[in-house]
Amino acid sequence: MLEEVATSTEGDLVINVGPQHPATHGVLHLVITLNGETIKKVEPHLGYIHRSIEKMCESLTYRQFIYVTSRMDYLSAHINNHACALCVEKAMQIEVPERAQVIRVIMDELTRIASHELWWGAMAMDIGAFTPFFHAFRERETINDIMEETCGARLTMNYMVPGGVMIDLHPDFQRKVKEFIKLFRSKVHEYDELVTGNIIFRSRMKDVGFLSKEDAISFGCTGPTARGSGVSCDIRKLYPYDVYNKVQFEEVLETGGDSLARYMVRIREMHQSISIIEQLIDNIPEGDFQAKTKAVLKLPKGEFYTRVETARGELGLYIVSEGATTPYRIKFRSPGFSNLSALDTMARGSKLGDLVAMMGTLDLVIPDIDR
Amino acid sequence: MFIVKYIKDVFSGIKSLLVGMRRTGYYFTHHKEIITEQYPDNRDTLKLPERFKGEVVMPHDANNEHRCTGCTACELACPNGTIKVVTKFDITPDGKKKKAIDKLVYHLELCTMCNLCIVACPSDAIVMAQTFEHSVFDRAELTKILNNPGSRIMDGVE
Amino acid sequence: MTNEELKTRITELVPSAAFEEGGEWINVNVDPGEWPGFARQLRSDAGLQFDYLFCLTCVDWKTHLAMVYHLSSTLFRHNLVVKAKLDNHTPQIETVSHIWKTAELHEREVYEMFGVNFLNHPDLRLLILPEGWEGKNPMRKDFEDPVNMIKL
Amino acid sequence: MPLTSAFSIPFSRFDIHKMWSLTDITTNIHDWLNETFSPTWVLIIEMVIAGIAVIGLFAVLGLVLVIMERKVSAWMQIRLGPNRVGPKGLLQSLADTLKLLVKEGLTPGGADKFLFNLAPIIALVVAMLLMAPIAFAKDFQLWNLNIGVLYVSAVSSLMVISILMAGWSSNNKYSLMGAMRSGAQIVSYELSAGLSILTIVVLAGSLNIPDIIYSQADGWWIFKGHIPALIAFVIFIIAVTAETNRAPFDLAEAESELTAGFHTEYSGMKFALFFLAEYVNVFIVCAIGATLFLGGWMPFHIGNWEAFNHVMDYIPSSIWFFGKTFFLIFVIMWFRWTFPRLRIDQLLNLEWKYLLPISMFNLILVTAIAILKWHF
Repeated sequence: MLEEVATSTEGDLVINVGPQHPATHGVLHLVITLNGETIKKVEPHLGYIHRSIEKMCESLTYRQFIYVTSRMDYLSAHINNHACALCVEKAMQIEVPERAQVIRVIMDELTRIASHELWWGAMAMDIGAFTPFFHAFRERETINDIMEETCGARLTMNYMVPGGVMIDLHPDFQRKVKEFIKLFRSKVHEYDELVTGNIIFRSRMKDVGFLSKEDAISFGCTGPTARGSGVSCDIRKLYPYDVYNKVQFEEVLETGGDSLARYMVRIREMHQSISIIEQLIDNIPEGDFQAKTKAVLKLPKGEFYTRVETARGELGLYIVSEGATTPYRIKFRSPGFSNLSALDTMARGSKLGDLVAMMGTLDLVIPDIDR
Repeated sequence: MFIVKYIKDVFSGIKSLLVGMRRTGYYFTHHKEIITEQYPDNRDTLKLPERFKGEVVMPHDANNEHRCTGCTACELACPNGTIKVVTKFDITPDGKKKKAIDKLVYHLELCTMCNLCIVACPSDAIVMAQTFEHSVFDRAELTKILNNPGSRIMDGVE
Repeated sequence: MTNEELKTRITELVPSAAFEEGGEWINVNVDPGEWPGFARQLRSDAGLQFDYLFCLTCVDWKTHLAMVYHLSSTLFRHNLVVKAKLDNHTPQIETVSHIWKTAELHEREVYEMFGVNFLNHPDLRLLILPEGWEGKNPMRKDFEDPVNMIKL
Repeated sequence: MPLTSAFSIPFSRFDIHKMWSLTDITTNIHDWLNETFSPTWVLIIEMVIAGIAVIGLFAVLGLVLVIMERKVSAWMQIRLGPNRVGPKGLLQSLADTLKLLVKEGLTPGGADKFLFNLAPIIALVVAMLLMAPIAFAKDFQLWNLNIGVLYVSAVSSLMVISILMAGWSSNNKYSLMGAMRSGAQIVSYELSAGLSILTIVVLAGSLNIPDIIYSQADGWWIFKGHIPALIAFVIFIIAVTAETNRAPFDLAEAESELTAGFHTEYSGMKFALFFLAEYVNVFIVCAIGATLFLGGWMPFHIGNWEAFNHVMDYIPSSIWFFGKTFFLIFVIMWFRWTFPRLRIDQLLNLEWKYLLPISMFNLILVTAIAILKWHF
């Protein structure tokens, strides 16, 4: 039956989801071939928000190019900046003070929670439940306030610099983060009540958008998308950077491979992030927040590759340096771009309503895909 | 047993729905949980953190003096070409020529509030202000000259 | 496998492979003609099993183009960088999208940004650039766009 | 009722006749018109009065329900909701209506213009027709039809025609898919809605709405009819939520999938008519639910609590009716702002695998109860 649907072209209905569509959360354009309600093919058309960040970076110095990466995956802005700082430090062999490392990891994990909160609300909205969106934003706003107090901005912080962080923590930072952890713990059961346990939600998610382990690897899926299929790919565990090798946390793995598994991975990851923050927040060592660096950074000639774990998966940063103050070529291996390529395989044969659920659990951020 | 499972499914499903309804019902009746901020009304009480990056400004003291030496460090640090330093030569009382700023042109419309210029400034002449309501009717109004007319450099700042 | 073991194994597979020193991972330079067979062996060889292509890109060196493939194995956790020099004027190389499915979208991106022609690619069309794009490939070093590119 | 008898049993248990009634007013008006005008004119004048009353009720209901929905949703979402126009934002929906009135009503180029413009009017007319047999208060009804319940379920199924018409004529694939979904959905869910209505018809032994209400003078059917009546009530609420295309069954307009479904291409007043018709439909199905299961305008009585029952009798019947109806509307809104949306195949599974078998079995049970006179 399914093969019949997949091969016949009669009665095909081609609809455009996007570039302006409530489900795409941005300017993603999907051309969908349908047979009735059944999806035969999903074809992404990109480029509506392409700013050619890679080309832009070629004319910016190693201090300047970091701020641009906040605009890629704007929900993991800290982690993108972290990747850039790490790559420059690795190339120039800058020793980062431990205080800066701990601050960076705390900020990364706060960002990850904020990103997952937004994903949770937005995905519930895709499925048709509007209320969780506002409940998620209540906790997310608290994180944004903390960020604003220390970094001076809510979304595109530009806080990480080569050698450490730009400015020391705000005196209230530790207290506020502890308050947030308390708030999060007191509200997190609502997520289960409103969405996770709901029978309508579970039946919308179960066995929808199946992605096998082999496909997940072959499509280069990373982050919660791949971990939902049982692929161990957490860069924080495999190639620890900064103080990730000093904290105890668990790499969340689910074996279902369906939308529900990907959903559960993210929900459980929030708890892991909270636990990482709890371990670090009382143990921020005293010392410098920034290593002494030269005013003008010049990377040695060569090629440098850094991998970090953003909220969406593995972000790779490939710098080709010719020994100048600006990079010769920069490539951002963004997690969203690879995750998106799996959408067609996942969606074939399911209903149009499922597509929204799959896109929700892929957690697509369009500027991250387009760059 | 098929029938038992069927009935169990129905009841557990209804229970999960009622749990959700209890949660929304709780918020429906507990209005103190409301988190809405009535933004334009709370302007007077709205307090932004002192580190908030809203706009680059150049503070002047009571004698209309600033700390900018015109070294163009900020201009070089800026990734977007937001800042343009126009220098002139002042004649100091003892007859020497001294470099000073004529105008420090700041293009707010190009600024991404990345804070790199503030970090780069060796004499702390520019800081970030906590303003955020930047909308104007004419784009030209966003191009600002940061130093006040007739201002001069503070004594002792090199 | 350690880097040394990888080197010996790869030399066995492709005798003409040239290794580049420096960097944390082994860099192998291969001839574009040898690449399809080499790629298949990298994927299927029992001791290598490079099943995860985590980055595929191209670098414009003005005199030539260089395809860069970053490979990893989720089983053995070893990494490898494969490079292939391409001609500047008519760059073409065999696709690897049937070996690593992620390459399909990445190759389309490289195709429009650098103009590399991927032979036997199932669906080589513009992905990011608007339909009917004429002119040069934007990520090439000689690309000029006086309207949209602001020189600082 | 003679005065003496009322005094002889001062706290009669089910003395509904003492309740304040609108009959006197309507009879007085009718008599006065008959004295003044010829019978033909009387009929015409009465029709005009009824028409104005319905349109007025329509407009007021639309405004009230929209503001109610917005406030309910806001409070559930820890927001304030509309609070700018009028006292506490109560006039917000009036401002919205004004905005929609002055907006341009676009007709897309490729649309079937006649059907496109006809569809919202049909939606409105259907909603208006449904008003006729509803008893808004004691003895206050536009048209006392002896098959009132049947009339309502028959006319309400015409709603799907306007949706199909809108979806087809818009020349938009989203609209078409929304309309097709809606067609499948409404046709299916009418079955279980009809079956659960039938359970009450079986218990009450009449299709006439006042008869059904009077049969609940000694207790509402939801209490008298044991558990089967309760099951029928739950199924009725689920089915009418689906029939009126409300979340979690709003597949016809599922905005994250189909942008706005069948009314994607509608704007201005044409859109407002669909919007209004949706809310009036919600009101009507809730009114029917209140009438059948919760006793319509019948006050709430508890066994032998004479004093309590007496106090209840003094609350006007229209307040009872609207109170119950708005409670049901609130429940339906509560559903909407809590639950995610179902998928189309799950929607149909729910109907054909769960609701329909349960309601059929339930109907048999109720029939047995009615025949054996097991109900109270």
